[in-house]
Amino acid sequence: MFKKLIDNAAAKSPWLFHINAGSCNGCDIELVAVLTPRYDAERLGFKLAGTPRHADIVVVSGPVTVQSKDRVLRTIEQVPDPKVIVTLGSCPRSCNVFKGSYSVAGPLDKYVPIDVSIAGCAPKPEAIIDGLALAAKILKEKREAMK
Amino acid sequence: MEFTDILIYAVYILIFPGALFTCLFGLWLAGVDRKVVARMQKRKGPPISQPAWDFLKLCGKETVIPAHAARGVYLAAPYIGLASLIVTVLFIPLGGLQAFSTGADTVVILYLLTIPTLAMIFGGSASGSPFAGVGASRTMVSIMAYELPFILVILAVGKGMTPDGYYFTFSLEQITNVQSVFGPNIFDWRLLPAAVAMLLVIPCEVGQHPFDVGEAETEICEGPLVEYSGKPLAVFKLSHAIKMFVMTALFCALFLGGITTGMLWLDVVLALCFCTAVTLVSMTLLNAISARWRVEQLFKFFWTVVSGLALASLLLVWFC
Amino acid sequence: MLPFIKEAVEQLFSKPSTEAYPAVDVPAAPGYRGRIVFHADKCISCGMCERVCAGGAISTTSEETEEGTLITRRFFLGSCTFCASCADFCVKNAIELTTDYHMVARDESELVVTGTYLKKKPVKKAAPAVEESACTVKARDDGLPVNDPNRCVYCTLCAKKCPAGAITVDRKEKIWKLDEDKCIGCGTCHEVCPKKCIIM
Amino acid sequence: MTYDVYMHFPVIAIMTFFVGAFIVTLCGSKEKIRNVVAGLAVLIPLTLLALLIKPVMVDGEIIVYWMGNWEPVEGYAIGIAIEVDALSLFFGLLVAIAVALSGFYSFQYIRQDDARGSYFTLYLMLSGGVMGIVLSGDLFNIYVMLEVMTFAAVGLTAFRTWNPNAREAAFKYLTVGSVGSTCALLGIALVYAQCHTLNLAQISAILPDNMTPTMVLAFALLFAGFGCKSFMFPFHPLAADAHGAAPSSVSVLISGVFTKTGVYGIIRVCYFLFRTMGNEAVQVLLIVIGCISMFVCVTMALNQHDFKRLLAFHSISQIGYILTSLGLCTALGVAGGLYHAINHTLFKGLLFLTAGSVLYATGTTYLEKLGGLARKMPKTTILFLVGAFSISGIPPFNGFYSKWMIYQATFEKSAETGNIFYALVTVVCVVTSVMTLASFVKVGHSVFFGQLRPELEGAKDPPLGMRVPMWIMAALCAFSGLFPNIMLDYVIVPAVNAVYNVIPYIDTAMGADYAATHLTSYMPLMNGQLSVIGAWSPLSWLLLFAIALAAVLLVSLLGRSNRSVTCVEDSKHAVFFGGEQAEYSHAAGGDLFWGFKHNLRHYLGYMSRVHTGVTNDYMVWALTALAVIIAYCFAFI
Repeated sequence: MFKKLIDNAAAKSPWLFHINAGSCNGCDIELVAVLTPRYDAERLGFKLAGTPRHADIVVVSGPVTVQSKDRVLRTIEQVPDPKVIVTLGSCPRSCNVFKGSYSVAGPLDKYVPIDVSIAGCAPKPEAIIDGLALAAKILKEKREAMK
Repeated sequence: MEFTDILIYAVYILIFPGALFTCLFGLWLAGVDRKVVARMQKRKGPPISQPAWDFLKLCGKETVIPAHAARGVYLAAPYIGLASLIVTVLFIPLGGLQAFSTGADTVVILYLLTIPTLAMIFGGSASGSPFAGVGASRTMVSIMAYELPFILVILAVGKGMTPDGYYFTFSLEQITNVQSVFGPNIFDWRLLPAAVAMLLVIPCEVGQHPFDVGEAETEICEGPLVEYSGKPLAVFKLSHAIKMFVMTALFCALFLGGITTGMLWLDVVLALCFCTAVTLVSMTLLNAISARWRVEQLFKFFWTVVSGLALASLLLVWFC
Repeated sequence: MLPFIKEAVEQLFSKPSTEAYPAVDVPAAPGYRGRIVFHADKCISCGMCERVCAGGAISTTSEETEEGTLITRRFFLGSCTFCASCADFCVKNAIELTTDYHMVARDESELVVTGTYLKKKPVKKAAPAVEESACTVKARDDGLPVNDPNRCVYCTLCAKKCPAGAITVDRKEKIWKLDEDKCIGCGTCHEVCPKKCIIM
Repeated sequence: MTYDVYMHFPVIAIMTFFVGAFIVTLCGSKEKIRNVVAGLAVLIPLTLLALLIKPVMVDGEIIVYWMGNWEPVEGYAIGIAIEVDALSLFFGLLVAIAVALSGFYSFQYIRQDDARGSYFTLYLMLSGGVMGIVLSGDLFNIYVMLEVMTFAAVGLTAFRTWNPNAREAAFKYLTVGSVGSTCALLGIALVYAQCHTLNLAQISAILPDNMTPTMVLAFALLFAGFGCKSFMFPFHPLAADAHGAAPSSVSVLISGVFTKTGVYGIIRVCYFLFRTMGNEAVQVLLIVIGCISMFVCVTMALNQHDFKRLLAFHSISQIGYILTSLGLCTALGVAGGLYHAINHTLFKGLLFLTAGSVLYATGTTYLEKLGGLARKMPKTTILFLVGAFSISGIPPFNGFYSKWMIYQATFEKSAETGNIFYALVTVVCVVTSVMTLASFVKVGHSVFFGQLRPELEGAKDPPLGMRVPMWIMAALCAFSGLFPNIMLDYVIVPAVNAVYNVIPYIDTAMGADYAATHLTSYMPLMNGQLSVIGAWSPLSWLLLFAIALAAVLLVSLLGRSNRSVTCVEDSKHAVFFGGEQAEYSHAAGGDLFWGFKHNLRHYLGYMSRVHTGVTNDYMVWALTALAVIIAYCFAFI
């Protein structure tokens, strides 16, 4: 019974850790907009965590620049299981307009498997909520698969 | 000791008002706090059960122990903090229901309340993270900040004046008894500044928003908790919720005690309602309307304004 | 402090301004550029969209069949900046950006919009005719551009790129006009013309 | 065991130390024999004094031993007396425990030093001197022992002669300490001129009735003299230097034992010889000095960067607690002060020994050069935490109980007198207590937690010989915190009774009815009843805590634990550093408590400017203090 409760809890309280991997700030602003009174992601249990150790969902924005690559990967690794990696906007998914730049090491899926991608440049807050809800669902699946 | 006595004590310690009830009520208070903050900010807010879900979720997470950590202290700290909080609850009279009359002493509670914070400080600094070091340092400064007004409040309440004359006591039981005869302390105008000071001490001791310099998640990655994950973190979050209950219950015992209806269970329910109300007034309102303070602002505020209020109360009680 | 407290307490007893989003769908504002829809039947395979795409989201694959070339255009939303250049440049309005913003995927394929159409094999004879008509216009002496109406598809790109605004193109009437007073003879139109029909 | 047998115990206890010191010197460099002799020399007095607990503490007997059987004739005591009442035995036991544990610790600890032969000679001389002071019944004898003790302590402070700080500290100690000794000698001379006797009991019987100006001066001089020995404010700066520079095992004695002789002297002078304690001016003097000592020294301690200097300032701060509590002149106050005295010896001894272990393992006590030792020295860390929690008054350790008694006593005193001053003393005590906690958080974080310095990889726990004395001290800390009733019944209450009831002491020494004939207007200074206005029962708390902890742990172990542990430092198990590769970055020592220091920067800056470290300045302080105390005594007594 407890296991089931805990599994359910995994979907009900996903905490985010947001990494800016060289983003133009557009997606970052939209992510913050999700926490504003109008969208209020907290009503679904989402919360921004201050450290990767507390996080369930890692939200990456930006095309993963050469400078940020190691840091992003290290931070993602520090998140305890079960974890879900979400790409916010087009950049981490495909490098977008920065494709082919000498200073870009992305896209992110070269290094880690991406669980959810949210498209948009920048995505609308509603789309972000959609994506996070999907991530929470995946989180529950991963939690159930543990042990 | 009879078997039934042991049973009653077991119920006291483990169920009501001990471990189980404390945890549940603490989580409820935390949930109410989050909900009402959200509503005050014109948001819908999370369901009241949200802290409970957070707790359960953290229980199911992996516990990563940093390679640098002093493992024993790192893992033991949260559990020691939680257990000492639960025991502290047993010492605070709750609407006339006092599980263990021995040890119901304001000074003892003042010291017992530092144990959970201390557990967090040492647990955090055992993790070996520099953020935790800064967080531990800041948390210690906030302890230093609130301790001065806190003891002044305790002395002001401890020396109350009744129509018969003075009384001097550190015993919560006696404070409650006096109030049941002469009405709650909060209606005594001389103790009003002390009550306001106490309302400001509560969020600082709990580590609630404007005064959560030690756990600032945006500046120092939640300070002492930065490396914690999984169950130990869950226990810390639970302790934080229980602290709200302990502090508000202490406030009720000091300022809102002695209101009796004749039925014990009704008194207890009433006391719990008071606890919730105090949470809303002292923590939620401040949380909703203010941004986090800098650590030196906090220290200055507590050693000047809040201590001044408490001292004013002490002087009023002494000389009026 | 007091005004803040007043505000907080007032809000406590008023309706929250939160949208009930996942439960109630909220339409995007008009003019929102969301998911791309590709009307494959309208495409004339001018390749404009692929050229102007900033994010490199559009790719084309072709397959030779008996009836002609089977052309598949693939729009990868995960690489799209939703700038609408492609739609803008499409002569045939074959590309459309809708207001649908639900673009969330677990798998890459969910973010791909494709459209396939058959490009019939051109009639063999027509080809030389085009070659011939290449010579119909001669370059002017004063160095200003001249348009070859036989090859021009009236894509308006020259008009858009002209720094002086000297060129006006009417797609419907198929008129290409140069304001000689404005033209500075920079040659941008010549450079950008996809059909290389502007001669200088 | 009859009186005839155990009446010899105190004198044997004192002599064992001196004889031991002599034999140790003869042993030369034969380490084994030397250790055996020194071990016996510290164990025998402990055993003898422990045997005296039953007759003195429980049965309330007072032992008088006349050296050479020179008993008083016709009401005049000519011979030298050794007189042991509960108060003397209380301090004697304190000394014996600290000396024995620290002595055993030294066997291993000073292996790293040269000149090991003279160490134990001086060590046993120091112990003998202290023991002589607390057990003596003769004022001049006390002075002689005071000098023996001081010079042995100076020698031991300069024991590490390669360390220039040690030499400097010893010099400061010598000069400022001699002010104290001189004051005491002058005071004794004046008393002798007035009373024509040096026997404590006889002076106490005939002195209080004739407080002439000469006696006021004698009182002021003796007060300042013993105050100097207890390093109270403003004699405190040399204590910091001396404790910091001496070997840790000696610091235990200087801070835990040596300063207690000053406290003992002040009790004897104020409560016993002159009985001026009933005078409110003397109470205020003692309380104000105590409060200033505790607050100034704790803020100085927060500023320190050296583990041992920090501990040294804390000793004075704790002495401040003891003096404040004694100055209240109530039964609860005296009990709290004495309880704190024994607790201070235990926890400060423990802390100095852990500091010694850190020094032994790493070669430094500088806070900025240490860090992360908890992984290398787990046992020392636990011992340190016990000591730190005890001194900061974290329940249920012993520091809490005595501090709690002091709070009760001060608040109760303010209730009795209706004076708000005493309530503010309570506030100062609590604030000092929380600052003590803060400075030990600083030490814990800087030395034992945080990141391990790369160069400390090789550090490891000290050998068993050093750990056992520390464990015993830790166990005593826990014991006296958890069983305060046993401590109160068997140790504190008899000592408190001895403080406020002087008649038996006089009568035992001088013959029955001596007090009644000479002390015509005798009134006990205070009510002997211990009354408390709150409640605290550490044992029941511990029981509840254990149950709650068990319940919490049980629930947490029910679920499957999925811990991820490794000693390999891969990126998952590295600390979060904002995504950067973890590098050495340990916020420690002076970097902590910025918000606090920033707000008090003017005060703290002033304090560190004033503590110049120049011997001349400290001499000026000492002489000013002496002048102020004399003037105060003439003005108000």
